[in-house]
Amino acid sequence: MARMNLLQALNSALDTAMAADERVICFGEDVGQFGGVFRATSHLRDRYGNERCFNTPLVEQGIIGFANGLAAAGFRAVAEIQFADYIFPAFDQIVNETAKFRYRSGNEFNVGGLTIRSPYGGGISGGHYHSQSPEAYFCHTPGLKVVVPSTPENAKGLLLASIRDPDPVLFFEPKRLYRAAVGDVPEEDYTAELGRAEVLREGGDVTVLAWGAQVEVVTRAAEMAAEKGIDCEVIDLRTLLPWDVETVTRSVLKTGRLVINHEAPRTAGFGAELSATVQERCFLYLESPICRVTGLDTPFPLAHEREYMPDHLKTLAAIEQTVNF
Amino acid sequence: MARMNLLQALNSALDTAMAADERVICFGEDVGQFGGVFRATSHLRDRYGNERCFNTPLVEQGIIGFANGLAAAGFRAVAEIQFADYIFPAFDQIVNETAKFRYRSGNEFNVGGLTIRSPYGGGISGGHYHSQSPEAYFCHTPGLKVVVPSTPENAKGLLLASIRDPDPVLFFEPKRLYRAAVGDVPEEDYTAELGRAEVLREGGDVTVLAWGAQVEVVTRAAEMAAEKGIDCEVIDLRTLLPWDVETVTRSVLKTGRLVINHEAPRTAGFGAELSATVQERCFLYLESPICRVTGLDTPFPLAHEREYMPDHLKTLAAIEQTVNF
Amino acid sequence: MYAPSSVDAPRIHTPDFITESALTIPIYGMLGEDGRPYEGADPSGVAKEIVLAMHDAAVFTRLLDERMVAAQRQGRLSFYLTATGEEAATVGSAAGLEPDDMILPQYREQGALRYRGFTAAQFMDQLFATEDDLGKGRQMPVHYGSRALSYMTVSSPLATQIPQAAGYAYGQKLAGEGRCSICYFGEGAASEGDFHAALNMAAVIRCPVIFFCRNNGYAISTPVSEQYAGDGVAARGVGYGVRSIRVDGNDFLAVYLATQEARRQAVSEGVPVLIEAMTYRLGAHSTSDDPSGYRSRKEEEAWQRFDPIARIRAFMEAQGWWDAERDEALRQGYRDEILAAMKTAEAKPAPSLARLIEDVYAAPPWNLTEQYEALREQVRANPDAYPKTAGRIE
Amino acid sequence: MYAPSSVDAPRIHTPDFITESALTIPIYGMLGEDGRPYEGADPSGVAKEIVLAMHDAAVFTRLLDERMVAAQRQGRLSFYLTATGEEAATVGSAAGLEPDDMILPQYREQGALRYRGFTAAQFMDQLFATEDDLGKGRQMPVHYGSRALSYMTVSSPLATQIPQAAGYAYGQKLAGEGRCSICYFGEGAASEGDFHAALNMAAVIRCPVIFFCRNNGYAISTPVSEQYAGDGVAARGVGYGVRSIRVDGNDFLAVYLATQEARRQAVSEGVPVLIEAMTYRLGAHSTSDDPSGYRSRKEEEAWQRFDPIARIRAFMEAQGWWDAERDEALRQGYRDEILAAMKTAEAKPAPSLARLIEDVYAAPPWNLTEQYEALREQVRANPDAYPKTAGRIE
Ligand SMILES: Cc1ncc(C[n+]2csc(CCOP(=O)(O)OP(=O)(O)O)c2C)c(N)n1
Ligand SMILES: Cc1ncc(C[n+]2csc(CCOP(=O)(O)OP(=O)(O)O)c2C)c(N)n1
Ligand SMILES: [Mg+2]
Ligand SMILES: [Mg+2]
Repeated sequence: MARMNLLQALNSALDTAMAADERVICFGEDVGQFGGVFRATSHLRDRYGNERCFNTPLVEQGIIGFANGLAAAGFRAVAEIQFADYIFPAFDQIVNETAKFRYRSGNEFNVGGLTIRSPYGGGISGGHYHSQSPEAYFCHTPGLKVVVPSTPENAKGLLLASIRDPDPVLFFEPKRLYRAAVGDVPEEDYTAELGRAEVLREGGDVTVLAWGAQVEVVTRAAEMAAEKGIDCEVIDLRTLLPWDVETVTRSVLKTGRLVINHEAPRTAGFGAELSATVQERCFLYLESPICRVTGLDTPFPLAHEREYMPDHLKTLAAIEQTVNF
Repeated sequence: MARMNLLQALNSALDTAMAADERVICFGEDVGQFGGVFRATSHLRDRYGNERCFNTPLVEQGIIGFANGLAAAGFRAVAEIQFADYIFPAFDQIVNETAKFRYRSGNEFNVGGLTIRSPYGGGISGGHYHSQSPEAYFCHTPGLKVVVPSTPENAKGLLLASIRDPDPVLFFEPKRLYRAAVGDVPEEDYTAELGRAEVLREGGDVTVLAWGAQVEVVTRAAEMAAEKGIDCEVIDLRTLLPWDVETVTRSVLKTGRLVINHEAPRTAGFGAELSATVQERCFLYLESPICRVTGLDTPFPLAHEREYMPDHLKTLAAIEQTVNF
Repeated sequence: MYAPSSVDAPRIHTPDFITESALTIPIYGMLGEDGRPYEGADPSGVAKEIVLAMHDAAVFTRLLDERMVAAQRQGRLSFYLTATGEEAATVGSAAGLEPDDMILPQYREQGALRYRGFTAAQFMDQLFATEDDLGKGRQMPVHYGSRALSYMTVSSPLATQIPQAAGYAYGQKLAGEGRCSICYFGEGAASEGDFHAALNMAAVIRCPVIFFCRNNGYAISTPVSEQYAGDGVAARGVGYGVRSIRVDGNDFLAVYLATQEARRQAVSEGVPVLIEAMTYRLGAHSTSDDPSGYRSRKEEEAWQRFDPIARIRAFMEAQGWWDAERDEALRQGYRDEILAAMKTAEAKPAPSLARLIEDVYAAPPWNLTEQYEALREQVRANPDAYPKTAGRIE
Repeated sequence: MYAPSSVDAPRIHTPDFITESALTIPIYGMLGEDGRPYEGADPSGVAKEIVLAMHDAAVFTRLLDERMVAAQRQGRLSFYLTATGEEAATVGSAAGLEPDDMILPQYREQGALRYRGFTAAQFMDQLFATEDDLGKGRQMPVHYGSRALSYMTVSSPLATQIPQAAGYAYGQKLAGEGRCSICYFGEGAASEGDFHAALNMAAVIRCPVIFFCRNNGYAISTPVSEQYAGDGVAARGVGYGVRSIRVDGNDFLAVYLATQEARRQAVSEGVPVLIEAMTYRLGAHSTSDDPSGYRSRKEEEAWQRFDPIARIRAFMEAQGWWDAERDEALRQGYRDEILAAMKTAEAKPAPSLARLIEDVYAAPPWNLTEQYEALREQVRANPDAYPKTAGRIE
């Protein structure tokens, strides 16, 4: 065990993966000598050489196109997109290519070796283009897996699992926690299972669901609710596609209430899918409407970032409203 | 009034728009002399000249980038993307640029004059890449409007309204109906209001909601249900963003039941948003779970297209299940 | 150190712009229109067996194209797309490679696939989406693919395969087995952003990939004059620092030799190479297209004269390697084989229902399993509505 | 008719590849390192007032950059990005245009904006996201924009503005008012697919746009040697059939004259033109960056010697247009003005809460109205949590 922040945990995961398997290749804008603008790939070039960790030209569609080809050739391509806001030029390569590669070829070819890492989310005064949470776009795309860690410990385990998973994975890193989240992380090689949610806090009154950086926010809201005598069950979804329907519905069948929190705009965010599916499965058990606490239906703002964010206060209000419905 | 198929109605709308306003400019791959691979832009080049209706090089990101610039310069840019499956290379220009143009500039600049037309949907043996329904991706993007017509008559009115709307509009055309849907269409200039759903059939037992080519499918299912004594209220959503929450919730408050049909894969499709919002607003009135009849969570298949599609039979089964819950 | 102001580039003191005339790109050709080698062109580097094999594959695909267009007109097939007129470009280049070099096609390269040995039955299984299709019936006709033949499955979105080829080739270089990739694309697809990404990345990262542009004059209805304003696609290579050549794309020998040389450089030096093959799409874009709306019969007829098969046949006959009798025998044999294979494929069942949810992931997650269960019940309950699968649900 | 095999391009009969050495691109320069005109360079075409105005704008932004980097270090500002060393490229080119030509910037073109007349107060309102910011406080610092000054609001996603510039310019051409657009981008951004799309489209559709590349050696940490393998960005223009020039980007006169000539050709002939200005990013990429991780002090110092402001000042002094006293007065005046403007801006309130949901659409739809109502209640109920807006809710 070592104390690490979330970035160090990710760096440790990449280091571990590259040491264990020479077919793991890391690349992206500024990831080589510089180690990435957030330094997630620090030292990897020195340790594994420029052939296995390198800068690419500045072209996201090319990075993912290249990564698809490299993965198809049997490598474990780990591509970094510098900010999730800049993943959209690669959208075609991800949605039309990565996601459909195995299916369209009848499994003659696949890009299961691909992992796309990208920092996402707000709370860093980043405005429109350094704050977005684009996970819902990818969750509507069969063939992809979508993973979002929330702590240094699960970040390392989930990233190692993603790199080794037989399917392509989008791995969104909560950059607000890069340095803010610090915890004990095993130094050795370990994986955390994809597709599993984690119940962080058991409770009987209401289920509160989040992922990534918002897990901390809802946990805080749950603590405040506890002071008011409301007993929240807090779930960290961790994998969004495919998501852990069993853990979530089991909880809602127990509590009868669900509050979902995400940073992305409300309309057609991933909260909508969770809400729709849970009400299909728990209909007779629901005691109040499933409630979403989300970003607004605006581009991500700067001056009003605080007002925009689905913070602990809004979450607490939603919890109370849900319980008192 | 004239008998027109849906393509002719669209062509008539473009012709009307170009005749009325010389700032309407149409372009895209093969839209010039050839009139588009589906012929939606037939004769426009001859009538309005190559400056106002022209072929572009084969590059969707460029087409929409160019269109954004042209719209910012005060023109009504009507860009065609040959198939909705090929809109993804332009995703960045649409999601990061078109959608945020007005907001990010504090309304110093806007691309409200932009309309993006694109044929979408399955049922034509088009396999993965000539069948997709990508509307949900755009519905998660504040700043865009998303419109889907279902008949020749509303196609013309909605397209004219979209071209003249002060906001950028994605206009998805149900290509399965291009020649199959025929109806009376006014020859003169008229618009259909954006943001309004249409109640096609009144009924008290269950609300059935669809858009585009699926309207026909659910109508057929409603007729079959009627024979079994189930009285469906059928709604054609027409505009997906912003959608007509009032008409939909009014209906569900009356019927207590909702079946949503769309062709796109289920997970995180736009049906999820509709379901989530309706259960938030109609919770106490719902008598059975809101039910989604959708495409499968696979890429769009070829040999098994029929099996994949949310057809009238699956819709009928869902209606019965919902009513008999 | 980066210091352009101090490099010894020539200085000018008036603002003179350079134009495309700064660069002249010649065309590499071996055979004239009549199939006779140009003066100064030495065809002895192309072995007889290679010439015969190229011709053989070209004739096969020409006949396949004819047969399938007819089948589509008869309503037996939903869609087809010919490569008529472009056989020298696709077959000639495939012949210039090693068999386990990777091919990343656009969609009009049935010639290359045939050269690698794809059988009539394999073509038909894909075209008719039978249960034996390697692609499991999931894609439209002509979306072939075969791992055994190192032929990446066709994907409709244009140009996506170009940066993929760079990545694939980089993997081949890392693997160190002396292989390379070839990536085919049309001059239309070369307008996509992915083309730019690919050439630049391949040059910077040094990937052993041959970018092979089939410049056939049209992208559906769009002529090259509305596709680009420069001197074609080869002129772009220079800007990326990628070695480039323009070749007569209707000349089997020139395409073969250029590709062979490109391969040698790509593999031995670990660099990309660009080949632009000037050719012409003699047929419609696809069976959904009608070229009479955008080009003249006269233009088409003018290009008939450059028919690559006729030219190579004249060359073969002049060498004494070929005659009318052999030609007729070859053609009749293929006609029969193709027709028989088509009939066999037409009689085969579609892939079973379970294929619908396989291969989305390595293993289906809960949502797909549930959707499949529900679908199976649906098909069982309404067998008439789903005739392809109702008979044989597992 | 399209018939490349029959055009009179030269024929070759051996597969010889062309390389970038087929094309030599000179550098257009007027002033030497010391600020003295080269032999054969005639500076008389640049009026005194233009030189003074360029120098003035350059000094202003140089001082603004210094002040704001300091402010960021003091924690008064979240982010900043300097253009130090690149003033000749941005100011010189803006000076070569007409005031109502459209500018589509990347983000490092404060020089061009200042040349157009953006005031210290306007800079500060944007940087501090005050209620008077033209952008309504919605974007990070340095994302300036002004309709009045024909300066399109900066957008962070790289290269998106390049095809937009083509479209904007096409509109200008249709409007027939003799205007053009200029589009700035870095050599890093030129690797994006949008660059390729833009140059090709502008050439084919014939748009009067000046593509202006600031080649400053780096894209954050990535040096040009890892960005491209060809001869820079100008070499690409030829492939698109776009007239191109490479210019010493630290030479005000050369940039000005090249841009003026480019504008003339763009507007009179309705075509795009590409200018590659060779320069150097003397500072960090932004205040979030530390260049010591990827380049040497020595390299930076070597480039100090080409400082464009020093060179133009030497030129001005040699002409008898400038001296130390005037220089100090100018600088002190701007230092004071900038500091005062910063203090004023710091004291201003943020935009009111209602701005948060405005301008997403021309008019807010129901979902935004509802979300705003709920938010207003939320802020009212928890004023301490939302100090920027709680005080003044409408
Ligand atoms: C991204 C994308 N955009 C549009 C299309 C539709 N489309 C299919 S083929 C084609 C023309 C391609 O022309 P070219 O690359 O020259 O190849 P050719 O057909 O001439 O062999 C177009 C526009 C597509 N398949 N993918
Ligand atoms: C699409 C996109 N990808 C990545 C980034 C992150 N980014 C911001 S600036 C930059 C480097 C740009 O370099 P260059 O174009 O040379 O301009 P310079 O900073 O040198 O002026 C990068 C990678 C971005 N803003 N947009
Ligand atoms: Mg072509
Ligand atoms: Mg740069």
